[in-house]
Amino acid sequence: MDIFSILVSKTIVYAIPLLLGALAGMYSERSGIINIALEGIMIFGSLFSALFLTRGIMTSTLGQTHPQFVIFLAIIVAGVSGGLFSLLLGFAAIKLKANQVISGTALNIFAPSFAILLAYAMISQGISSIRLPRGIVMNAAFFGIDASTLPSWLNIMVFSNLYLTTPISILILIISFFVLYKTKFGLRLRSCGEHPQAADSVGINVVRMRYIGVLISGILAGIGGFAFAMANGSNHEPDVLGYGFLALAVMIFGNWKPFKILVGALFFSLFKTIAVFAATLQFLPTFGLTKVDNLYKTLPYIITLIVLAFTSKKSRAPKAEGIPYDPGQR
Amino acid sequence: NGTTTVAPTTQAPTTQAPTTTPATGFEIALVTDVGNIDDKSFNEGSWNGVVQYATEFNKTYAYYRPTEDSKAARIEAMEAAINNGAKIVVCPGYLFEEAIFQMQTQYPNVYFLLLDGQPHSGDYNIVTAQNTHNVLYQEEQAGFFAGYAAVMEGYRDLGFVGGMAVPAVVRYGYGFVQGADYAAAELGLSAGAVNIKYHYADVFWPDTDLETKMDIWYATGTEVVFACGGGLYISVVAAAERSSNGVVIGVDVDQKAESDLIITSAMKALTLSVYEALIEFFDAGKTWPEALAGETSLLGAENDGVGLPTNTEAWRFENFTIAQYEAIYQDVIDGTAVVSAAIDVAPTVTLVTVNYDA
Amino acid sequence: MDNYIIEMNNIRKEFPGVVANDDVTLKLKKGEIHALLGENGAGKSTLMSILFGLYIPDKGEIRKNGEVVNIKNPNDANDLGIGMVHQHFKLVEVFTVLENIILGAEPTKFGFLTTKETRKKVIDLSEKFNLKVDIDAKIEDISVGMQQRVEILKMLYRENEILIFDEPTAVLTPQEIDELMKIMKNLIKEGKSILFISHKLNEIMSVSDRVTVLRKGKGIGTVNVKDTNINQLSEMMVGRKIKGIEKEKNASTGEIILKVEDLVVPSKLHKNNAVNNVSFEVKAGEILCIAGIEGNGQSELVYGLTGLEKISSGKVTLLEKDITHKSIRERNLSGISHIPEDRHKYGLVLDYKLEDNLALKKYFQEGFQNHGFINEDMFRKHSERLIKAYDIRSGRGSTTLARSMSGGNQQKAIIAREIDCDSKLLIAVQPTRGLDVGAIENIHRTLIAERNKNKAVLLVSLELDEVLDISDRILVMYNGKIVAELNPDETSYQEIGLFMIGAKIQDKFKEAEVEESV
Amino acid sequence: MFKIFGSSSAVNKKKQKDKEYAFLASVISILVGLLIAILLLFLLEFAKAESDYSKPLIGMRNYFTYSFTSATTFSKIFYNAAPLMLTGLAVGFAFKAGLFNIGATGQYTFGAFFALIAAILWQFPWWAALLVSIVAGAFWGVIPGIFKAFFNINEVITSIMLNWAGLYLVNLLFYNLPKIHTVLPNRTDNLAFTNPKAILPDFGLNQIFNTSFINIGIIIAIIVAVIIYIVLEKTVFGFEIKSCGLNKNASIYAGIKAKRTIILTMLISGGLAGLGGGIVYLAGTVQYTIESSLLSMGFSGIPVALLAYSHPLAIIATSVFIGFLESSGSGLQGLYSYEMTGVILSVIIYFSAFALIVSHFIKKVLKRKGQSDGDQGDGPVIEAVKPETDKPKEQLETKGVVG
Ligand SMILES: Nc1ncnc2c1ncn2[C@@H]1O[C@H](COP(=O)(O)OP(=O)(O)OP(=O)(O)O)[C@@H](O)[C@H]1O
Ligand SMILES: Nc1ncnc2c1ncn2[C@@H]1O[C@H](COP(=O)(O)OP(=O)(O)OP(=O)(O)O)[C@@H](O)[C@H]1O
Ligand SMILES: [Mg+2]
Ligand SMILES: [Mg+2]
Repeated sequence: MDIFSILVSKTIVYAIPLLLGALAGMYSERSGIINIALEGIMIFGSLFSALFLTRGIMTSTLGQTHPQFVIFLAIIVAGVSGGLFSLLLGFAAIKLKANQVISGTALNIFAPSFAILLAYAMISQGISSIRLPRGIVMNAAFFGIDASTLPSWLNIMVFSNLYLTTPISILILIISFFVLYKTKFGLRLRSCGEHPQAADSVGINVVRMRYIGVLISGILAGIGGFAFAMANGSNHEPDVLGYGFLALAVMIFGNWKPFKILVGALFFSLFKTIAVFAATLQFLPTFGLTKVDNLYKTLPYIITLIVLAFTSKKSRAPKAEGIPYDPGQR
Repeated sequence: NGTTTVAPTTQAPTTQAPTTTPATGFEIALVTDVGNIDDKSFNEGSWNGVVQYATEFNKTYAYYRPTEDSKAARIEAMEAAINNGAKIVVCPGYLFEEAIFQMQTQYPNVYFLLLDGQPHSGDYNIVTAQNTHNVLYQEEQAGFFAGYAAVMEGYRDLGFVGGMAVPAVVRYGYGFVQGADYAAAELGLSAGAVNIKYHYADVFWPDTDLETKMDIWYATGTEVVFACGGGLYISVVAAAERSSNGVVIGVDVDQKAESDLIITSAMKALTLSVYEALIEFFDAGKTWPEALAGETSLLGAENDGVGLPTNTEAWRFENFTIAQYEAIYQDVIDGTAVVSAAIDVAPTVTLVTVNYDA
Repeated sequence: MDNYIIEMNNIRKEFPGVVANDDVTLKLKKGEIHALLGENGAGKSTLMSILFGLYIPDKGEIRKNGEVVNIKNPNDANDLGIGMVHQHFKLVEVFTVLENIILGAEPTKFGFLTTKETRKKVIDLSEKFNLKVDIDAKIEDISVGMQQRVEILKMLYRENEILIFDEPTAVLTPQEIDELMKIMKNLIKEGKSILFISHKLNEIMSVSDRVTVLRKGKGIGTVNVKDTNINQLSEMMVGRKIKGIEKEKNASTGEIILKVEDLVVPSKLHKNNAVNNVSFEVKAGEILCIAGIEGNGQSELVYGLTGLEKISSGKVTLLEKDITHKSIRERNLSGISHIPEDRHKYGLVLDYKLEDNLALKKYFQEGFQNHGFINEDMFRKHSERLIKAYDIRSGRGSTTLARSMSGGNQQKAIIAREIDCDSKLLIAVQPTRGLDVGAIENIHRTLIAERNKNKAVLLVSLELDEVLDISDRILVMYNGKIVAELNPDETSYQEIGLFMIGAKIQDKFKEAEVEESV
Repeated sequence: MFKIFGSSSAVNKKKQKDKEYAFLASVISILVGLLIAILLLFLLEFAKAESDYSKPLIGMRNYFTYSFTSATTFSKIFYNAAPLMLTGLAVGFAFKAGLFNIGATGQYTFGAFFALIAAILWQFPWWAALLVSIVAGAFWGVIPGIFKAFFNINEVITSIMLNWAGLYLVNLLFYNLPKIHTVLPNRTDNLAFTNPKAILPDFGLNQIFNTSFINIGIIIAIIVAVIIYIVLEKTVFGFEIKSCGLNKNASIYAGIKAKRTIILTMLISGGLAGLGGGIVYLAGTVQYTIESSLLSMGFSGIPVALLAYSHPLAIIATSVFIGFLESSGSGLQGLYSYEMTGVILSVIIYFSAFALIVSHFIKKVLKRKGQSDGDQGDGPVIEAVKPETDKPKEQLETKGVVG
């Protein structure tokens, strides 16, 4: 029972960064800008929020008295830093009309080295791992519930991995749905990703919309990075272990649609968790292999591939995605 | 008695990128093993020793990171250090054995401190030149004490997580198993009463998969896990904190500060040994004194090289007493309790059942 | 002194390498339909784009009701009540009609879309001007005609008073064209003023009050329609007299080159078939023309014949050889040349040099390559020859990038390449699309010459003039089926039009249907 | 410089001009990159508690002199360059066909590990082991090609997935082939002892210069680069690859088997990356150790290709240049941490990402100087970085499905 609870809570906690990352990708691609820089942006977000938490704030009285409030501030820091960083992509891709995939790749190469370097500068030469403060989990006590009164499976499932980022990203998901399909902004954003000339001809400022798209993308990815940092445990190396790229896959998997993206994120996260479980509990065959967990670790990736293969027919990317907007072009 | 020794509590390496220009150079150099300086393991431990000495006696110091994990790159890094004015080069880890074998003859008036290894050309015929001093640690003893303590404390479901199956880690692990078995015998437990889950994580740093694995271990009855490999203890501690009643055993240095759940730490005098070696080196006028030149010192129970922390705030056992600990410590010294240092085969145990692929 | 609602004075606009508009002046009276006439590339779209704020003029001023206005973007234009139906529709395919109409002028409450009133307003408008649209359909699912009506509704919805139509009739059937003309007259009655771009003189004569003619970016002059005639206009437009092509009939009933039996090609857009049990033959020495409204399966038919798309059933025989399941290359080699409908998508590798593009169908043959290595001299010789033979004009001859060539010359290059293959069957899909009168003439001559060389020519065209001018036999396609076989000398615009919109089906094709349904 | 690499046809002034622009653009990007990097060093000083502004300058001096201080540091340039060149070619070659092979790292890992299997388990000589590495890399590279060709799934996603899958598979193999790590549990045995003839020949040069970084890897890499150049520019296959990259539809229309071309391209691309892995691990220096994160070498190929605009011969130059920057990284040590190299590199790359714009800019400037060559703006003939205005979407699009 507890095992199952762990499975669930782990699946959720690792789905969150994927969800945020994929939603981030969705915003920029819906505006017509391919954002392959998610990885780098997430790294940035995780870096600055983690630094923010460690550099005094958390040890301050405020941190002691209202840890979750400080976490909230950290989320904002993550968003802002991610957003600012993403503007580099925006500048290259929108203003300079550079190849979007390549500019994004550049940011991906830039982020990790810079992160380590900054960590060195901020903490100390040679120290890149940032120690996240404890007590950032929203445990039962936080909700004024006495954990002992709960059945342990429930306690584990709900509270063992509940961070502030989880409810917030659920909120972001729902808001995103409405923004995208129910608001003027969403309509305009999508039109820029589908047919910028059309948008322009009805007086929509494509360049501005695309900047906004990229900016939102950066903000969400930044928060996603922070979500990863928290899921990743109390000690954070400024790195998101390829989750940015996985988020990209999840986005495509989710067909650039908010709730499908949620499904994709959970799906992937579930298999990733199962892989670890399989190796540990050996409820799956070992085929007489040593370290068979390495085999199971490939599962999430292989399965995602297979699913993509089957869903590819239906998948439909924003039409103008990846093409710099040039008003002259008919 | 040889108990309340070893090493300051771990703290983030107190390093500053030295601001002296290389004109004067950096006198003390450390070349990192695989992984970075903050690996919470060999690099960090020995670096702390360097920093501790250099700041105390204000010497210039710096560390160098090889560009790749190869003998050639290590040599390149050492040469870079030497060109930057290094008088002594500290090399943490057996991976330096072949590199130093070459360098010690190539640079006869540069001095080398090799931790956890002895120079050879790859054929394992040890040749230690006069400008080299080696330090080996009897991790198996430290692990032995940890395993013994855990069982004596009353734990029956144990876990061991090693960073990688590298000699030092394996010695810790096998020692841990032997200690548990020894205690089981002493308590007259029935065969199979004590279970040990045994696993190498393949990382020396926190890892999400490992953390999940630990969650499961604790959820499936494991009471205490010996987290043996650099920073990976962080994942173990995180899992323990989530679990209802899991605890952790730290490694290398007294990690009590890291978490209240770290009931003890299997320590070896890494930082201290570096610190002391440097004192010897400089006191002898920037050369190895007779006693150390071309020698290998083996740090174990005899010379307080290994042990558990016994200072009151670190001693978090309830049933297992310091007296019991000192007794077993003595037994190990005088050989009543034999701890095998072999790493090629798993230790033969009588009572505990070990799952080596958990 | 009449009152002009819009005056564009001495407009100049330059693009890299081209002067699109050179000191052009255009004055629009309130309540008139003002036609803008000119060959391709004459600068019509550019001039209108300037009025609509898509381009900023390099020189010149724009006045509305006498005072100078400064239009920096479509918003400004919109605020001045200027709206435009673009030559290439500017509609978002995955959006619904309604979404497209409100886009950019969305009614909202607290940023949330509120479509209720809008819906009503749009429906009212479409009834008032009888612009029939399916308001909740996605653009990608509706006909070109309806898409155009959506564009018009976009303007009306924004209550624009000055309406620009850029080549609105190019994509319409005669019936739809008449419909559009009525609508335009209606709009005038409602007090709107219209600017109307077209190549088609008869249309201009029929609706517009005045005409301004552009040639090579220069304003040639403005005339009242009632004081002029088609010949004068065409002369103004082209700068010389154009003589129609006289195609001497050749009564060759040569052997059958292409035989198509019960061809079925699935559609990419919808689930039912794009081409549905089509059978016909093309004989040597004839130009068989497939007429029809865009999107009735002509393109898919050709894709099926050339192998660009898989067919689900049927048989294609070329020179007694069954090529139904042959690869594209095998088909080409066994005697098919293909002038594709989209020269940029299929016809050319825009970033290849002209010589490479000209070798695209030959590069793998002995001489062009030996042992897998490319023979550059051969490429060069070959392209020099074709450039000369077909008078392909370009900046740097063989080494010009196709991208930088003019539409007309790009097309010439393709035609040269295809005809040079000397295949028995030449499939030409809208070979004159978007080209000017001179170029069109030229291409028509080439096609007829091919026919006279006893080749079989399968021509797919939307332009009825073209169809009637040069074909020997006409098949009309509607909704994936052939609905009529006509003789160009015995039919008329109107008749073809009726078949095109499916109002009529010839009996023999009806029977075919019955049989198949039994 | 790029003139030498000038395109096939004899008198193609325009193309050459563009190449000059392209070259200038690269140079400018690099210079700007370096400038910013130095600025960054100062900023870091500024951020520090006790700043010492001489440090960045000394650092930079060391950085640029280091590689010329000894035979070791000098040969290191080419030691680094060889695998960079091959992974760069892998990426660049795919770019030419409009594919973005971000999976080079996975293919590299495969090549590396199977080269070692061949060397240690099968006792192959070096050249045979290299062939094995090519096959292994090609195998892992072709899979994204197949997915792209038959399911139309974007190769970027597929290769990202396969990078990780590949890493874990290699780890699995490692553990289940105990004979390749008999000495130490987590690293393959030293070739010098298990199979010296599998080590790339160095003609005794390492002896003479007392280093370990000299081997024929760089020569092999250069030869391969030239071959790739010939394939792309002089052969029918290359013609087909490029035309598929530039306009897939037109290629299909012309009878080119696009699916086949895509698959072959990825096959070759993967093979190149695999060879890169082989060359590194058969150098007799590094041993393969259990990895828990992707090897960076595969990714390093991307900037190499970008800076070279995917031109095979230019890749020789850029890989040597980046090899130099990397080996120089050690020159910063003591003063700066090794990661500084990464920062300098990535800044350069960020600028090279829109080098095209720079080249347009240069073009304008030169034009104003009256060297007009009238043409409606089409950039240098560079697939990798041409802005994608009205260009076939096959070019580097990152999306699940081509419409
Ligand atoms: N975006 C552009 N960039 C460069 N040149 C352009 C652009 N748009 C138009 N031109 C040039 O301006 C000239 C006028 O183009 P325009 O589209 O206005 O002609 P047109 O009269 O509308 O032709 P058509 O009848 O085909 O629509 C063309 O010759 C073309 O070369
Ligand atoms: N974006 C552009 N840049 C440069 N020249 C252009 C551009 N678009 C069109 N042209 C040139 O404009 C001239 C005709 O313009 P136009 O676009 O009308 O050609 P077209 O093929 O008839 O297009 P359309 O389908 O709009 O009629 C050709 O010389 C074409 O090369
Ligand atoms: Mg036009
Ligand atoms: Mg046109």
